[in-house]
Amino acid sequence: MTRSLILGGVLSALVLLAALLSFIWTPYDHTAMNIPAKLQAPNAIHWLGTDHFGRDILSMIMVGARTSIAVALVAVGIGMGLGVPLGLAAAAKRGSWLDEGIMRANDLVFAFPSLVIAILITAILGAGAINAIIAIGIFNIPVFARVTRGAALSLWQREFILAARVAGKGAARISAEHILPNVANLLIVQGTIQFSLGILAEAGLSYVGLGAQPPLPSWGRMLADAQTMVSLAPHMALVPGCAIILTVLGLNLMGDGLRDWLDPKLQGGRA
Amino acid sequence: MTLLEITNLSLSIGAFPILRDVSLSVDPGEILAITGESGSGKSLTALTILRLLPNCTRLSGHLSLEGQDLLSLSEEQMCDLRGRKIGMVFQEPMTALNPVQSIGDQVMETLLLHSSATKAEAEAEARNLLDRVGLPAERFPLSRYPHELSGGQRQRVVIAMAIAMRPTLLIADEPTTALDVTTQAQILDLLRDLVLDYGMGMIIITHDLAVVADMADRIIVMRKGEVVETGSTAQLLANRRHPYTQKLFAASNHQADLPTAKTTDPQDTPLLEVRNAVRDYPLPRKRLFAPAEQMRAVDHVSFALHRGERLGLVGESGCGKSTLTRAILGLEPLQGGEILLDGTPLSGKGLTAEQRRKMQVVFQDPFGSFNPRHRVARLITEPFHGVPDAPTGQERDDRVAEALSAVGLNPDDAGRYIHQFSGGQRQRIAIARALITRPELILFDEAVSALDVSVRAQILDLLAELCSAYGLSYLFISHDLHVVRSMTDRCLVMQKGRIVEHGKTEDLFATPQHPYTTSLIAAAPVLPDLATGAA
Amino acid sequence: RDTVTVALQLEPPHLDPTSAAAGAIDQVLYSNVFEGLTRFMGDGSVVPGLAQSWEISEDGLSYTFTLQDGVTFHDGTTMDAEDVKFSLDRARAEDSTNAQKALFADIASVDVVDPLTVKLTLSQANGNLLFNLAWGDAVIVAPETIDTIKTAPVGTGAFTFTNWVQGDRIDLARNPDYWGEAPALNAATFKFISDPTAAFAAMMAEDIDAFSAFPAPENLPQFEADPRFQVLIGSTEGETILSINNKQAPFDNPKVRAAVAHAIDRQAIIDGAMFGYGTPIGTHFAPHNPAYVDLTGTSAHDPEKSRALLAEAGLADGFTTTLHLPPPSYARRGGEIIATQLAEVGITAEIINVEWAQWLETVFRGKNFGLSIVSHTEPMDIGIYARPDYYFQYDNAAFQDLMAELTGTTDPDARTKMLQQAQEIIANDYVNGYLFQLAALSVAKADLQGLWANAPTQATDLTVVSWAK
Amino acid sequence: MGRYFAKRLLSLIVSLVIASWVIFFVIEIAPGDPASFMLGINAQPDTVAALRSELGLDEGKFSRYISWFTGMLQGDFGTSYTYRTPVAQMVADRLWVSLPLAIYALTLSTLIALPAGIYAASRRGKTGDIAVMGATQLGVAVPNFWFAMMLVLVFAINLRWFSAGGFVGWEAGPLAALHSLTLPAIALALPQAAILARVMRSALLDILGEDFIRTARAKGLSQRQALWRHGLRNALIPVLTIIGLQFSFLLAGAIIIEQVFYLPGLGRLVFQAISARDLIVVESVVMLLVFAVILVNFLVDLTYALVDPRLRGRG
Ligand SMILES: Nc1ncnc2c1ncn2[C@@H]1O[C@H](COP(=O)(O)OP(=O)(O)OP(=O)(O)O)[C@@H](O)[C@H]1O
Ligand SMILES: Nc1ncnc2c1ncn2[C@@H]1O[C@H](COP(=O)(O)OP(=O)(O)OP(=O)(O)O)[C@@H](O)[C@H]1O
Ligand SMILES: [Mg+2]
Ligand SMILES: [Mg+2]
Repeated sequence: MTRSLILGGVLSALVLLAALLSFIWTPYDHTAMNIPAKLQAPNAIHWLGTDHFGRDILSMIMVGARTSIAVALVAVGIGMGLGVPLGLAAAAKRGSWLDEGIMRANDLVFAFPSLVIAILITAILGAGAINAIIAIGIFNIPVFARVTRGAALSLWQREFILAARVAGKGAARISAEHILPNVANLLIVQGTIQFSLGILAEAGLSYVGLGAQPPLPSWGRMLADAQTMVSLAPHMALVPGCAIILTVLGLNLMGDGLRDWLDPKLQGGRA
Repeated sequence: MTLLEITNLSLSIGAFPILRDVSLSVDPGEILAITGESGSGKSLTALTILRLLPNCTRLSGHLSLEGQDLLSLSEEQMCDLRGRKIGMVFQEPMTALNPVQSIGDQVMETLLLHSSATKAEAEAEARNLLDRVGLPAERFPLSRYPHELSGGQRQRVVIAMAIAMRPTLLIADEPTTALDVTTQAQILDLLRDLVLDYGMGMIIITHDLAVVADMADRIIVMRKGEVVETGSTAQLLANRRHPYTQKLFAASNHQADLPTAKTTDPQDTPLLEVRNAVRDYPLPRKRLFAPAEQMRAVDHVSFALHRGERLGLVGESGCGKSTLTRAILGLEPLQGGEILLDGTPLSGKGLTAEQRRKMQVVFQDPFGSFNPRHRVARLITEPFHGVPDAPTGQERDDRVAEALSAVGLNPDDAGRYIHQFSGGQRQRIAIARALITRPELILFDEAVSALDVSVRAQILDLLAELCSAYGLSYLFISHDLHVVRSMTDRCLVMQKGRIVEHGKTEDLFATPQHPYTTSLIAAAPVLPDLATGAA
Repeated sequence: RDTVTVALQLEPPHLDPTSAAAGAIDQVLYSNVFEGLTRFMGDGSVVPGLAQSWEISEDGLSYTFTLQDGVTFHDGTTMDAEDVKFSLDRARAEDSTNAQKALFADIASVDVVDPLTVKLTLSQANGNLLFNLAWGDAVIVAPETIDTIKTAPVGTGAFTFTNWVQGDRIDLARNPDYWGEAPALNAATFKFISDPTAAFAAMMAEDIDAFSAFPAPENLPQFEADPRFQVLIGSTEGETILSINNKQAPFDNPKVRAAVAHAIDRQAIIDGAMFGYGTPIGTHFAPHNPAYVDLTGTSAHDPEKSRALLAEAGLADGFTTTLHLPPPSYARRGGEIIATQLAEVGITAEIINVEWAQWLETVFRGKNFGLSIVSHTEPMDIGIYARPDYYFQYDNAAFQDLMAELTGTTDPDARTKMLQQAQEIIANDYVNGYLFQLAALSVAKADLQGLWANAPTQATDLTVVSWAK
Repeated sequence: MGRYFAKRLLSLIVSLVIASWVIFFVIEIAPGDPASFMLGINAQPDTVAALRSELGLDEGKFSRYISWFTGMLQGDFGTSYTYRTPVAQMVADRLWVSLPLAIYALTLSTLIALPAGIYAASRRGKTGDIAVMGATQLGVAVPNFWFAMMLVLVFAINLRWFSAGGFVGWEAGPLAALHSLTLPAIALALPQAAILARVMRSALLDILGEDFIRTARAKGLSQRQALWRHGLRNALIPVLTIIGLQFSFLLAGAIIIEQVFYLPGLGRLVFQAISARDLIVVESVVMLLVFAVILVNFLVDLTYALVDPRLRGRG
């Protein structure tokens, strides 16, 4: 276990815990407005202060963690769910039109400016968490397809694949039985990274008003709400900002740590 | 005066002792060979001399070059020494050169670094050096890049770099292991000539005793970080005092006790018959709409293998041996000809389950041929896939146990993972996997090439045992003539995709007909007959 | 100093106030570059503009305008009756793309009497005509330059258009040949800053001298506390309402609409969404208008009553509807508050944030909504309640008759009476939830004088703006 | 080389054609109508219809696609619905902000990242490495818009070293122009620099483990010399790839930053155009951005060949 894995794991676990806890308990109802008590700095009653509607920021952060995690998780799920099979197929049929087609389509998706497309998607489908998921998920597909294909291609060169082919196993079966388990580590690592990018992307989309819609709290929207009030109530920007930073930091550290931990090549290479 | 003097050198990396009390010396003009099995500390001894060790090493003992204490030198002084006084040639020519720099620049770099030569002078000298190592100007201008050279040619560039400053000591760590026999012979000749020409001292590290015997003035045998025996070549070859040395030489010269082949009736349907097989690979198009050109990897190959027969296939790297194997296994389509297994032709869509049951394969790489995520039981039962009457449950377990026992492993090993086994054990598992369907024919594609001599000897013995126990027929593919000679009844010689010669193994080795076969046999280093000197 | 940089939130799409919804265009050009026959003053009164004076016939069907003498367009050509006729005919033509074509609906013909006299004949008397002609959509344009008006506007105003860096700013310069009183400023720049945070930062960093219609009311106390700045608080013509789809069940039941109205706590919305800026309204009428009646009591905050009304309407368990919110923060923030307030009486309002284009498509044109929040910024627009096809689909024959009668009435007292009656009808019918009158909030350097505090129309009149010594 | 080039060119063209399809038809299904948007809520239906026909919106989708696409081939991107100016000119104007900003940010990020990455790699596992890597982890985690907010708060509002946003224009002189782009460039560059530094470091470390580095050391090069002479150029390929990606991202992805600093850049143009349903502008700009990305990738691929002789020989 590396230091970064532990630190990252602890940070991520804290965020996850806060999100889970919010299902059964938050200090206050995160939607309850109390306009006379608005913009309070952190104090004994509201540990992280209140927002411009007098809502309890701690409660909103906790429920917001749920939103961030859910959006990013499902988006990564979409990316993996579609990208990994595509990558496996491309690698299995290396050099074929299928491979070529998948890779070119990947390049094409990469070529589209992601934020512009996200904005377009929400212009077409309307703003909302689901559409944010779609927008983020779409751009996760080529990432996973590419990573999977790259790793799978080198695995296909290995002799144990040859052995499986000698046993008469087809490409699909080999991909499922031999390739997938051996790229799993890589996918887990990439998954954590995409997960953290998803959280950033959700925050960005919500910040421009295209992510989760009220009353569902979202860190990005909290930042958007806070933006005109930075000099008035800095905690409104600092608290969600730090929540995002710590979560992303935690996930990235965990991803790095996992990579070192899971990759035998680097094992022992640490001073 | 001795050139290099090492006394009581000990080295540990982290908590692990690697070298223990190693002492050796090299005189000018002398070739010292260090030999021993994999992991015995040969390379680290060489790296210690250059002081290019990994981090966290602890070093003790005495190390001096031309009377100068190397261990007391600062890193800067060592940098000055490396390349100027000590040249080094590493094993892997494919990766030892910077891929983005021309060979000329890389050779010149040593010169520019250690002398006050101008660029033009360095260029001229680099040219000389390349000429000297056998890379003439007309075919190998300085502007060539490493990827444009073959492995042997790259190794020559590395050698040119190492001798650029006429170092007093040249260290060559397995300089030819990655090369073909014929290329190996050329490189070894080159090194020997250089030592003679320049009066350098040389340390050559190799696990190939035949090379050792051929090259060295003196030999050091290492085991587990210790020097077990040292002496002049003639003396050491004759005496072999230490039991380990004896074992090593015995293993190198190992003759498996192959049961005599059943005489086969040539009128029988051959177990495997290859008729005019052709395999083309499309080359990348030269121009966008130019027709794709073909690379013919297997060129009208025909042969037959009868029941009970052990057929060898030798040839240089890249001549098409593996391609042919894959075609026989139905993994690659043929562009011409056909392959019959027990009289029935293989269809284009791969083998039927019955054909697969009859024919199994063992690959070269003991580390790459198993899925690291599966347990041994699952790994070795993989050939049962799609076999209609594959055993299940208890019967399957029994078959696993039987196969493991047959290759000398414990049936309990079925529950372990592959990383828990050594290379030799892995190759046993690979053989167990091939045996589990009780096949009639096994293909061995370089099945022992990656193994240490002593392990190799064990595996060869195992094969011989299996031959007598099961009456195996196999196709044994290797570039190692010595092994093919001891393991087969009949032999094919392949060059550039064609079978250039075939015949009874003994006849073929004794009286080669084709010039290619002759050159192959000539290039292969052989251990001198040791029988006389055996104590 | 004789230059000023004024920031605005919205950049005009192009510079022809007579062929687009003109808000952003008027903000830059109204009275500065373009002028009409009449014009609004900062207090909302309508005074002579290019028309020096006018005469109205007894029956109210013909208006004869005498134009100012010696007026030239910025390209040097003179402005005369022909130009007026051209401008008005263009605006009311069959294929006109004037966004407020309805303003000219009652004009039957425009005739040139002599170069400085023009006569408008109406098809029916219209007491609003002078007011209508003061709109930015009715300014006088030069026929010679009409083809390039969208990028290089040529008007008669005190400033000439000099440069437009799209996405960034528009520059104006003093018109040396202005017919009226010369402005104090030599040049002016309008900068477009849509992001409220950026607006605050730009003002604080003194990158700009003034911000007209400052988008973030929460920052105003900071400007007020800062001696470098002054905050101008006035009124606009923007009635901010919770519009209700009167044709959609259950809102077709007046009791349900009343329940919605009583569920709303206006003060909380004004405090929460507008940080206290805004005047509560109880009907669709600007409080600063003399004819305004305070009807806030009709829809006072009373959740008990609201729940009772819902029960009476057979919706004791509440119901679910949609709340479409366009981008402005009054709508987005107000919507969040209203959704919680409605939730208290059992109405679940699902918030759907939309862009303006979507809002126009789904809410305004498609009438596919339950509730929405929008500020109706057109002056004197109570007439929209007489249009049954208008998006909130209020269809009341009595109200429609009243409006028709109002249009034909010119007597001020009679008009006031009718307007008050109209206000009461819609308030009592709970057509929409009436929230507050949008405040005009501007921030400027402390020594900048003459900016309009109120916004009777969307304009930034620079003709009287100057720096204090 | 020629074949490599031709093949890449062909796939580039195919990509562009497909992209134009996707863009056009995706954008066309967005609900909303530029004409009604322009005319606002008091407009009468006949006015909207008149404007629609004036804008050419009443033609069929397909014929509009054809005229848009053929127009583009001739360098004519059409005329904006709302602005009524040629799209090409609008884009050109915006590029004068976006392009310098992207280049500025990229330069900053490269100047920060490469030395940081090299430093960290050369001090692998030591305090310097850990510090740099910690900083980059933080840099990756900070949302750039949040960072931008903080920059404005500190440097524009409190310290007043920079203006809070806006672009003075190149006519104000290159120094003044760059000065006004500095905060946005920093906001964009730092997160990118963090990523780039990490890539630089790991690429270098990968290379430093290669056999040829050991060969170089055996020649007598010091660790540092080996890193500079043999490590850097080999590590450049992954670094170039990331730089290429970042450049494309900076060109289009600066929307939020352009918003925070109210810069008249390309991103904001698209943003405004989408909300005004100025479809032709959206289509053309997105197309242009896609083209830019594909072109940048193409150029990056060509530079690979400059860096790596192994790629030159192909075909
Ligand atoms: N960087 C390292 N860190 C830790 N242990 C190492 C390192 N390099 C080598 N060793 C260990 O030191 C021992 C000797 O290694 P060395 O490379 O000298 O063997 P060798 O005799 O050259 O073997 P081979 O013939 O396989 O090259 C081995 O057990 C090896 O595992
Ligand atoms: N998939 C492929 N595509 C194109 N060419 C190939 C492919 N596989 C092998 N070749 C070429 O076919 C020739 C024969 O290769 P093959 O692997 O059969 O050689 P080999 O005799 O087994 O060599 P080695 O002893 O190194 O294993 C070589 O020149 C090789 O480069
Ligand atoms: Mg070694
Ligand atoms: Mg082979």
